[in-house]
Amino acid sequence: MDNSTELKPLQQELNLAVLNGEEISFSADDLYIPPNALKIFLESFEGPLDLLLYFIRKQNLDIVDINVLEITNQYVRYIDLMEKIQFDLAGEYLVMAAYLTEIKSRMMLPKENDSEDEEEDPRSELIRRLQEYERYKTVSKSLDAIPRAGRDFYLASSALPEFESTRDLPEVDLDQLSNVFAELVQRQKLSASHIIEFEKLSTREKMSYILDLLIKEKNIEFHKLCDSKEGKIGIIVNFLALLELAKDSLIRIIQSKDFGIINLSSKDEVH
Amino acid sequence: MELENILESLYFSASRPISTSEVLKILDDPAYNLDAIKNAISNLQKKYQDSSFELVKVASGHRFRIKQKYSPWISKLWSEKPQKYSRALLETLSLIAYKQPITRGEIEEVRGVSVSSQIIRTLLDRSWVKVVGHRDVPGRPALLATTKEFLDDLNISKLSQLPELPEIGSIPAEAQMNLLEETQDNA
Amino acid sequence: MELENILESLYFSASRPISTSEVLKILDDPAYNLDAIKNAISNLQKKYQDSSFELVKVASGHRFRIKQKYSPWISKLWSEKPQKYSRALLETLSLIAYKQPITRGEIEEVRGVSVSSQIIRTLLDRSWVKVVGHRDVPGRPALLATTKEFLDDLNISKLSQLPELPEIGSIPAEAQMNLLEETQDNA
Repeated sequence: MDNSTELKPLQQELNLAVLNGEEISFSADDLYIPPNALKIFLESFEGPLDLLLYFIRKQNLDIVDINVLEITNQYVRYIDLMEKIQFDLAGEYLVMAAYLTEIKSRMMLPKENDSEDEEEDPRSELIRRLQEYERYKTVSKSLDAIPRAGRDFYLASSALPEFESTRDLPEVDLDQLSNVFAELVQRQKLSASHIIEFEKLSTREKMSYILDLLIKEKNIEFHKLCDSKEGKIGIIVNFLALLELAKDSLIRIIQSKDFGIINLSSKDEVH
Repeated sequence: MELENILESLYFSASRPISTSEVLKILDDPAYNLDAIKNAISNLQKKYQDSSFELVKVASGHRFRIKQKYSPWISKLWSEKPQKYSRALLETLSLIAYKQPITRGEIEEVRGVSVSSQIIRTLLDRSWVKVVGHRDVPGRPALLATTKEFLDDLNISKLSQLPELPEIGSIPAEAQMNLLEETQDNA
Repeated sequence: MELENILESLYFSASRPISTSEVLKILDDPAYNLDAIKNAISNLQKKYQDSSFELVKVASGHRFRIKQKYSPWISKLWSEKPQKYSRALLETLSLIAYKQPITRGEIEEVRGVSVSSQIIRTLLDRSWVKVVGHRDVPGRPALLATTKEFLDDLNISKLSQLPELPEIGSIPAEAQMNLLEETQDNA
């Protein structure tokens, strides 16, 4: 973990972010933050409750002692600033602003002197929510710190011997596969031009075939790839696959003289 | 001796934890009862004390894992860096873990922001979370709970081994500031 | 002793054979030369003589393998595998089939969530997918492609016989899998 941008919690001045190599800071009294830094500032919060918690904790206050008037003013000022620089603010921030303003106005109303109907502190719901959120926010950090398989430790397994499977493995059928793929594409909102066509797929198949062949034989001559049964189309598909592979720098193509033999070799040293 | 080897071969070949009841079913031999298996497990634990791996008990059974001190070398084998999860995902996961079963709406209520489908999908996909039913309210929202795989991945055997949820009011202010610090480092 | 443990941890975690040259690269320490590694390998071979697994040399390096005599139990273990593949596996497989050769990172990009090693391993174990090379970018990620066995199992003779991408919206509702429900089935 990189702690180079360490913050001292009780320090007056807070280094919020490093922007273009320049440290952006602001103090509790001076609310001016350069617009770009403000964006970064807000993006580092998980929503309005998180931002409010920050305001409270920055002033080293207990949640139950919050001064709603001050917090509301501070919060609303941020929201206004964000709107001014046309930062696309999540709706939740605006809802919270309205909620805070409501609490503020309820607190400013004169209290009815009716002891029978003791009205609840208008802040209590907000305080309850802040406390509740803080618990999970804190525990999520502990959860992340627990050593995790694949990140902090690894599992041990070894290769299997030959064995007879007594039961069939799960099956997959063609329609299922293409439907899953279609849904994936739909989810990604890929444009129509990404629709897989016949030619493209055969090219992809050839690409795999050539790469696989190059694992076994270090060098192949191009004409040996072509099957006379596949005809001219076959040669073209092979050639397209070759170009695709070269474009991705997955293979090396060498042709020592014009119209000479085209040699393909693997660029892969691991295998 | 032979029982230990059979157990060992099962644990190494499964690539998932195996429970003692599953072992009993596979052995299918009255000569091997639960006590014999438990005994063999404890022998295996002793046997490999000084090696790079250890037999551990997790939620869905036993498995071999490589001791954490060897992770630096192993991580070099993998070209991809392990997934680092966002604060939003971790907060969502915490709510599911500690308040399960819970609906997405209920998570949003506590967090004060909407939970993206992406986060739920990642958790379902990782098999850390599953749908265990639907709340009987309009829209019948799915009730989410954590899975055994989640506990397995954290190398614990039950939910109660998770860190304790802090009591209200017991969180020091510094802890809050540290959280913010973290986020900035990761940004 | 320590070198043996490091080697051991590498072989047990890799789920593929590892060559001595790869080991040297990972160790990256002049104290460990080729002779030291060869010596450690031969010690490991002796050390586990009487256990259920053995360190074997194959074409691309060394790996631990379960001894043949334990196959009856392992086949029983594997016969209890879940009946259905997860949504995550099917998506991964469909991406490998339609967009091969493709790296794990590229699959993750389209899916928007990470692909577990477990899924890749299942596909490799099933011989539906193989590594056909490495992309020439940092980390040299493996390029995955489908195999002949995959085509055989789907009863087609070439990839171009895979269904063309169905028009969006033309997928019958019952074929569209609701992610939430689906995951529940597989859990």
